[in-house]
Amino acid sequence: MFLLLLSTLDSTLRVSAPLVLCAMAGIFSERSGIIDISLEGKLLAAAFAAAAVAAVSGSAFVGLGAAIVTSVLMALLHGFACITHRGNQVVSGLAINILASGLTVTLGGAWFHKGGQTPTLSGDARFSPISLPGSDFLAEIPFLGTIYVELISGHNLLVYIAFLAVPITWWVLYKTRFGLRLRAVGENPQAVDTAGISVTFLRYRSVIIAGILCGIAGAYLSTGQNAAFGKEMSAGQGYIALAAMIFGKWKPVPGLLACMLFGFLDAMAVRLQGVALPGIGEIPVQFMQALPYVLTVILLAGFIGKAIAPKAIGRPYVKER
Amino acid sequence: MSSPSKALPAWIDVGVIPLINILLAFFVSGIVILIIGEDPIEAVKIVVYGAFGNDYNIGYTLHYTTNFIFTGLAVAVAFHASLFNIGGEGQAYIGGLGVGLLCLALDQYVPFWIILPLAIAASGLFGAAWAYVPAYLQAYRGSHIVITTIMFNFIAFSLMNYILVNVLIEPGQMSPESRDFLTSAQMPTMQEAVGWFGIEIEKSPLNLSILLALFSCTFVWLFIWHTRWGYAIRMFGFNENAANYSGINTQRLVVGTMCLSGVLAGFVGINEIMGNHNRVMLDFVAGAGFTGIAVALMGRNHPVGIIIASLLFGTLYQGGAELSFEIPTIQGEMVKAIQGLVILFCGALAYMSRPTIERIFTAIVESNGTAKEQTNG
Amino acid sequence: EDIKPAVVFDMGGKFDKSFNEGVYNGVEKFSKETGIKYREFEVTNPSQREQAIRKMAQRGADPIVGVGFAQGPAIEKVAKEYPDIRFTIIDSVVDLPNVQSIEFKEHEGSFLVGVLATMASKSKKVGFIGGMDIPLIRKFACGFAQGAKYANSSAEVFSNMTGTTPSAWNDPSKGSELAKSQFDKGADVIFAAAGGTGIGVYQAAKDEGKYAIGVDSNQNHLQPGTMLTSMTKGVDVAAYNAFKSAMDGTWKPGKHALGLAENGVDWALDDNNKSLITDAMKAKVKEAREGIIAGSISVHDYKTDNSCPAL
Amino acid sequence: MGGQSAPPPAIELKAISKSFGPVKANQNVDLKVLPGTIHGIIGENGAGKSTLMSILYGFYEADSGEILINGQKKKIHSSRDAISFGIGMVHQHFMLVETFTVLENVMLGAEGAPLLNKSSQSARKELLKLSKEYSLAVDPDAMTGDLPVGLQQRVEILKALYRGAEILILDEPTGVLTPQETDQLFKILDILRSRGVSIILITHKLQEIMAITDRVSVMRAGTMVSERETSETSKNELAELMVGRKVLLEVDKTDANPGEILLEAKNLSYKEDGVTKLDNVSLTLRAGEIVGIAGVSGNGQTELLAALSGICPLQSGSIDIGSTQITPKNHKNPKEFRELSVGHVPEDRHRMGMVTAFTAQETAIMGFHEDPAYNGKILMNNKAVQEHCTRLMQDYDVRPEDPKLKSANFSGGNQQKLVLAREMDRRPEVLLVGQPTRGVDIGAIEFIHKNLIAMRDAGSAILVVSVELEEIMSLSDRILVMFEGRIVGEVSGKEADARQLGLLMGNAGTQSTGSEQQNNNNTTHSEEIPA
Ligand SMILES: Nc1ncnc2c1ncn2[C@@H]1O[C@H](COP(=O)(O)OP(=O)(O)OP(=O)(O)O)[C@@H](O)[C@H]1O
Ligand SMILES: Nc1ncnc2c1ncn2[C@@H]1O[C@H](COP(=O)(O)OP(=O)(O)OP(=O)(O)O)[C@@H](O)[C@H]1O
Ligand SMILES: [Mg+2]
Ligand SMILES: [Mg+2]
Repeated sequence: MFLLLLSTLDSTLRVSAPLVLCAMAGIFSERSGIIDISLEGKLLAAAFAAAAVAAVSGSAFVGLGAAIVTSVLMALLHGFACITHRGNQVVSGLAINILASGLTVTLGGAWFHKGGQTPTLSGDARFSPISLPGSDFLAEIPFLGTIYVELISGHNLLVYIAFLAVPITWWVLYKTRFGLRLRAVGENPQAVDTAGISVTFLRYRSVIIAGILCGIAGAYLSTGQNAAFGKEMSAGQGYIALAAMIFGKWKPVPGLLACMLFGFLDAMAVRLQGVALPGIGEIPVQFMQALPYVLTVILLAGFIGKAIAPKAIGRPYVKER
Repeated sequence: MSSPSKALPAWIDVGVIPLINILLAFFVSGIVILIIGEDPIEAVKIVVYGAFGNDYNIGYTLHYTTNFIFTGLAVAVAFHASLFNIGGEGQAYIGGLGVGLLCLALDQYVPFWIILPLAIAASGLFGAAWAYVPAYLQAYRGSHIVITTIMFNFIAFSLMNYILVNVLIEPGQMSPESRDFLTSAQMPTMQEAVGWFGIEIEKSPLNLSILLALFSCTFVWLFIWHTRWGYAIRMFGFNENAANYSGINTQRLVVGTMCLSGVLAGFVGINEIMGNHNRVMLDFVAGAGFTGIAVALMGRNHPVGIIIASLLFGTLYQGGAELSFEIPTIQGEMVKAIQGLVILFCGALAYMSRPTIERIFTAIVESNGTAKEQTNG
Repeated sequence: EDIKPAVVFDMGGKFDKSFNEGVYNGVEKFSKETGIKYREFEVTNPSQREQAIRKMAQRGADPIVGVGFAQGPAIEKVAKEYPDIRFTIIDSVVDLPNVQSIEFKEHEGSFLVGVLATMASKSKKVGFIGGMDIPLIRKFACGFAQGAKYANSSAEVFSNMTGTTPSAWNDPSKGSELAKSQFDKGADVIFAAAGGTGIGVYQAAKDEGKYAIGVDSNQNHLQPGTMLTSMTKGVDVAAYNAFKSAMDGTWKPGKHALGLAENGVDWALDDNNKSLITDAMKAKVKEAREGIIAGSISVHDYKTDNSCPAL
Repeated sequence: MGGQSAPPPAIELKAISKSFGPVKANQNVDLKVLPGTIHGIIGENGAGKSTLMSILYGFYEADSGEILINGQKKKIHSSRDAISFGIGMVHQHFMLVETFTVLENVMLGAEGAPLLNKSSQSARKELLKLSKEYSLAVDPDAMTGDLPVGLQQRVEILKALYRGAEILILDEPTGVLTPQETDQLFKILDILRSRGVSIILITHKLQEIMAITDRVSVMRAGTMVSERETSETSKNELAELMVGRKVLLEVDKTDANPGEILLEAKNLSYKEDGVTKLDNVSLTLRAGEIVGIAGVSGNGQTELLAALSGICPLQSGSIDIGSTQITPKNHKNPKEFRELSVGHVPEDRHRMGMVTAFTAQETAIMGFHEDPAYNGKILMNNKAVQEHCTRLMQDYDVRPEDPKLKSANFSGGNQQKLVLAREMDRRPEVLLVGQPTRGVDIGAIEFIHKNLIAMRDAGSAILVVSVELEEIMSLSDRILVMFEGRIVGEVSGKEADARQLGLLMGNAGTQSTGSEQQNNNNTTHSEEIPA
């Protein structure tokens, strides 16, 4: 039983890792006032870039670099549309998502002639599990040792990065000058402008950070969790992350918890398959799939506390009315 | 979208600029095609022939066009109340479910001319129902409709999936699809329809739903610009305070507008389920809901514009299918990429070219002006 | 007779390293041998199937091979419209005079790999991971379970399905999660009949140092060392024959069920896995195979009564 | 006086021009501010004052012209430049992040180190030091959004001082303040001046100019029309300069003869997220009288209009209109209020009164769009609408007389006339008017006032809300003064005098030195009003 729980949590970590990264990305972007439904697109594009480049170069790290570059480029496109040209942020995000889902397959198909898939990666072209120091002898210790070995240790680098991203995000947002200004620009850009800070530059930096984080998440999908890129690989995880971010009220730690919750639901769904729960009976997989979205809607409806978005979110900054 | 900074004549704002944007989108698409080592010109030829080469292809083009008119109108109507309905996909999907359930329930018992009105009602009703919840939450609980409609798309997929797998699937059938409807629940194809007048054309999924689409366009045009309800919707869209001041019940207005939007999206079900597949199946909307956003943006939320834009996307879809058929290196997804670019340039970057055009325009005007003065002097 | 053959691959695409890819290999072999080009199309969403098949027919393609049960309804529709074009549907039955329906006795092949699985397993716990939850895949599972229990009546078999929609054929992440969950339950050999999803399963097995069994094509090369074997389905042969027979004029409509006897299904042994297959295993699986062909062993076919005693 | 010999002006603007699309907000504006002085700028709404200051502060960039600071030519591209040149600004609309603490707001943009923990400690010290020095007490950890406007303004001033401003710009700082708060502010400004800070003070209130400034410049329609030594000018002269001709503060009107009560509000109270906006307000409107509501803006006038016109539902109290009683239970929406013959000209035409994207004719039927006169069974009768609009434009002289022109493209005054026309043309028994002449030029003002009085004489009851005391005094037969959501006094229009009203508006029954000073001004003021 205990082991089953462990393994469920273990897979929760694996599943929620990309969600966490994307959610943090979303927080950076949206706290600066830029709606970011393009998480999905960045995630997908990055996953493709990582797998493709890793396949060619044979190095997972080169792949990761490519993923980050790609994702940042898309973030810059988003910024160009929303910040420089004051375009509608939702429309821009949507466009990027559709563009990504189209381009990845188109380019992949032309590049590898595998109908949009990339070759299967192995060895150094993937981020493989690393067992943390001391796993071997800690394994002896009954309870904690098992947890350490089974749960904490034995994930790939990117998972650890994902969970490190949370405290870092928190620290940047609340403990640094940049964070202070970022939060301010999401609430009242005029105040930031009149304080002598460039709203544009500030927001660009925010979306770029979002790009970097999504890039890592994408690399995780195709070179960590899996060993190749497949079309529509992100499968809506960007949207789930968006939901999680809102669920976490645009704050890092609650955001993390939301991601873990959604990841846990997923992990449970896998293990509950065909298992009839006492009293409830067998839960339809579709119900489990829909749950994160349902929960988020319920939250948005203000039934479990209100999620208040940054004041200036979605509104392009215009000096002259 | 960012609002125009300076007044330009209407024909530039609704004519020239969208045209330039669309051309930009195609230009970039062309580059992509070059990158994957194919000849864009050739591709264009194939697309155009593929879309209009013969009555069969035209049939497919118009069939897609019909979907896009529905979803485009749906997005546009909501836009006029400054509501962003990203839920067209889900609403269309559920609308189709409505049609399906009705047809499966009645096709043994009653004739077509009874089923048709009921089916249209069902598709609209189900679509509206799916728009109702996000609308209600927006109006009465202030939850952001963009997010809720996105969520409802996913919920719709799970729901349909469940119903098909556990309820509608035909016993012994492998794929989660319902049984085929009897002819009494099948929308006459254009082939049959023109056949009644003794005209011969190839069989294609094009069916009489396109008439419903054209009717919807007229309806929306009259409704938005020539009725008091449309007046209220536009007022609310431009200025919520003014709407309150005028004594409009804005909450009811939000819900009503979104439901109308949902109805229009739901009609996709008529075209696809009743007109084309004649059975309930997975994913029959195939992105039409999202394309609707591009269509509305390009069509400037006006039925005429929407018809033109829908035709364009119908061409892209059908021509694109042919393209991947003729040139296997060009995946069907290429169309998606183009679609993304169109949304980008016509939506998010709609006013990128404006300042330049403004400058050019004013330059021209001034030069004319000075010219006149000289002649006067 | 010079023919204009065509093939319509299903979702997952001709490079799913599995079912569609098998067909692809078959038709490639054909056109290499004969130099005859063939038309092809990969459907990317369900509403394309009919359009693609009809388009082939319009272009005067003949014969037209439809890959996968999902194309059954579409083939049926179009075949009615073009009565003098020859259609071949793989994995489904369409009862028309101009349609050749090819099915496989997957339960027999699965039985054999089931035997191998149990014998290779230390924990005597083996797992099955299916793609989309449909009778056809349960047929795999059921055969596999019977084989496993045949080799060791106390063997325990876990069975999971990836999903209920076509996307379940192409979800490696889910596959690897399912595999890991079965490994956690103690399984150490997993048979995946899940199209592209299998890739994730084999990967997981590799990462955890456990065994996996491939499906449809010979997938032993995907993860040499941890791929115990593959349950090969003669889809390549079937597709090849469809074209070839059409060319020779020996093409026959009607229902064909290919099992062990017809070499329609089998288990794969090659350099990648010969080190993993002991002689004892060879012997046992040989015995089983002969038993099945001779009829002394009867493998229950899930689809006959949609139930599986062994699971 | 002493211009030449003195050190170079702290600020010198030369030929500044700026336009927004069609609107020429500033045209060749010159301005000199001598160091260590308080320099006043006055001008009508829309004269271009804020724009000019925003340019000096680098918020907008001027289309042309140059800026000298302490004699040197400077380019100011952004507020950052302005700040670095020692310029600080307190904006007409505060530039504060409401979800931040006072400290965070003050630090923002001047944090120093990239990491907060250190810099915030030093900032806290500095902040406390400043607030002591200038008696600007405010809790550094208070959530800014929760502070009353007076305190928020202090935060703004502290922001400027924290950045070491030697030149301080205040844009209509007193608009939101009570006389007492105003006195407080002026004391602070005095201290600053004595410390050598040069201050630019923008205001509409002439007595403030007289009270505190050393020099004063007057703007009109985007241009700088003249400059005076405060000691050598008078309110009247300034008033004239401001509007470009002798001010007619009196409107010739006969005495009212009030008839029966048309509207009676009893104990209206209204809370908005916890904050009391209306506090037990009762009033009656009789046929044939104009009742004026005086008060510093933000003391509940907006909510009062909203309540009386049905825009925000009653929370407590009741409104009797004719025989109908409206209570929280039996609420009526604005449409139903119209049907009860209540007209409403909102305070802010762009926010409520009109839809700038609509054509004039669409704007002309707002609130009446369901009237059968404009509708067929289903479709609207656009022809009828157009005819209606054309008639309004003729009767109320709205120019250009083009029903199809976009409402946005009418000038402020004409937009206002269109709105008034829409509401007055129905001859409502009760007419609520907010800021009848905001942003409207003199010509239009007289026209509007005449029409209001004509309506009164025709037997309507009219409620006028205005921040312009003169307007209230000249129009009203009865004047009610609002303060913090309460009605704190009633004066008959005839014997109303600015002094008394000023006191009531600040709720200053108590005689603080500040109000003394103000009284004197007011006295002189009322004397100077030409008969
Ligand atoms: N950002 C802007 N965009 C367009 N027009 C503007 C903008 N700011 C001001 N204007 C216009 O410029 C003119 C001057 O405005 P400004 O705010 O400077 O006047 P003001 O003297 O400050 O008026 P008030 O006394 O009401 O504050 C007005 O016609 C106004 O409508
Ligand atoms: N938003 C706008 N869009 C287009 N044109 C405008 C806009 N605002 C003002 N204008 C034009 O600019 C001119 C000046 O506008 P403004 O409101 O300053 O007029 P004004 O001088 O205040 O007129 P009035 O004395 O009637 O108030 C107007 O005549 C109007 O035609
Ligand atoms: Mg101003
Ligand atoms: Mg004006």
